[in-house]
Amino acid sequence: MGVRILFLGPLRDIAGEPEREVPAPLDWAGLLAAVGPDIADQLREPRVHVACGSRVLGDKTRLDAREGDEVALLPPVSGG
Amino acid sequence: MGVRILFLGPLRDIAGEPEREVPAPLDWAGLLAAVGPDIADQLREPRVHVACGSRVLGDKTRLDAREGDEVALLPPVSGG
Amino acid sequence: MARLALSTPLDVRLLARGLSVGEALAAFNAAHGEAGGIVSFLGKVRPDGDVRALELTHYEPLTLPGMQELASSAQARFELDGALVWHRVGVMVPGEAIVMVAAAARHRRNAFEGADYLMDHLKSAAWLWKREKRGNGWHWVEPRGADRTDLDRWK
Amino acid sequence: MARLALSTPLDVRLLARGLSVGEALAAFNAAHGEAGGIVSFLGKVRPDGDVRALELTHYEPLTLPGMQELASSAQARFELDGALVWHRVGVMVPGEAIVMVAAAARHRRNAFEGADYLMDHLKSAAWLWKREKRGNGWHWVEPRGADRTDLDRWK
Repeated sequence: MGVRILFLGPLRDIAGEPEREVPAPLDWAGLLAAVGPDIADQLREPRVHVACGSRVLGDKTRLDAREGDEVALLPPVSGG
Repeated sequence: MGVRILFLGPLRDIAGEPEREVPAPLDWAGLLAAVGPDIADQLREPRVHVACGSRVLGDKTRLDAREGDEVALLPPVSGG
Repeated sequence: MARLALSTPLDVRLLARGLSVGEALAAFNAAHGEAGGIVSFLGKVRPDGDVRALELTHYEPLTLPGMQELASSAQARFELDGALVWHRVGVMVPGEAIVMVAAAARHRRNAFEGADYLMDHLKSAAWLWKREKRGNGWHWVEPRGADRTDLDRWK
Repeated sequence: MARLALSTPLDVRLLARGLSVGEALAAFNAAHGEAGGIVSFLGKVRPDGDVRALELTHYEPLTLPGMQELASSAQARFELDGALVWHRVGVMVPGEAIVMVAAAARHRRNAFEGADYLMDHLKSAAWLWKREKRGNGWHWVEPRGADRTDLDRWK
């Protein structure tokens, strides 16, 4: 089943799809390679966060997603 | 019918009555004499206001109440 | 829910009996459909120590006109779409509503400040006198220093 | 009016459908009978220019837990008796409610600050993404600089 990457908010439009399945394991370099250059550029911005297994990573470059994990890419929020 | 003096809030308890009728006309000195020494002391405090004919007087010492006027003595408020 | 008829943009009332806060907010919301933000404040009698009841007295020729002027000044100052300013008079028991204000504005900061301003002024600048019934009888409530300080924030 | 059952002291919800603001405030008021002051904020879709609809998306595993943490932190910081934090998700049209918060406290200053704090954080620190449908299609809403500044007030 690999790792499921979720594109939230505007990243969904850039990705052209809400989610993508990639092989496990997945680290930061693997993530940047898997999402394509446009999303990778976004991910390098400090205001874009990454969650793995329902937890927002304090340091996203230490991503270590395993088989079955969900990795959510979180652009800046705009609620209320 | 003279002038009706109204005692608002805690002044009512000091006066021992909600209102009092006195002969017209009524000026500041007349008011102080009409209400008794305890209320007169209160009236001299800057935070106690006087209204005449539904208007709060900017300078209460210039009170000039005529026949039929209502003079309201307004202690500090405590609403909300 | 029965729909209250509110006057717009300002609805200012002295109420001799209880108020339904849910209906008031629902009606205010309906009356200001284009507002981006609505802030309401509800003040209630607190069951403090041995307070059994609270009485608010007013002076008819001054109190309501003063509240209407206050609502107008809040509307102008904070560019409110509308305001609701309701105050109870008479005797109330703990848990009962004493005052309700609401402010509708395009942006939330204005709605918050409008409601805050209305309350600070009702507390220390409306012609209302409050006394409390405790175990040993009725006592007039002195204006608090904090209310004075709150009012000075708007000067 | 049918009485909503609220959880106390904190009632935090993501709503897929419309909310009744009157019922929410009435229930919150009933749930906090001993509070001296209750402040509510209601945010609605503004009929701005050619905005026809607005969509809010969330991320299930983060959004609601984050709102629950926010409510807890507001409760602790402002000594609230309770808080209500409701946010719509999905598609809304102008005039519809997007968000409602309420804060109950012993004193009104705490209730005002609690509601204000909740809104500032929902605006810029909750896991929600907003897009607007205009005449020429859907557009994602960028976070506003003002929201960022509002948030910094609490640091």
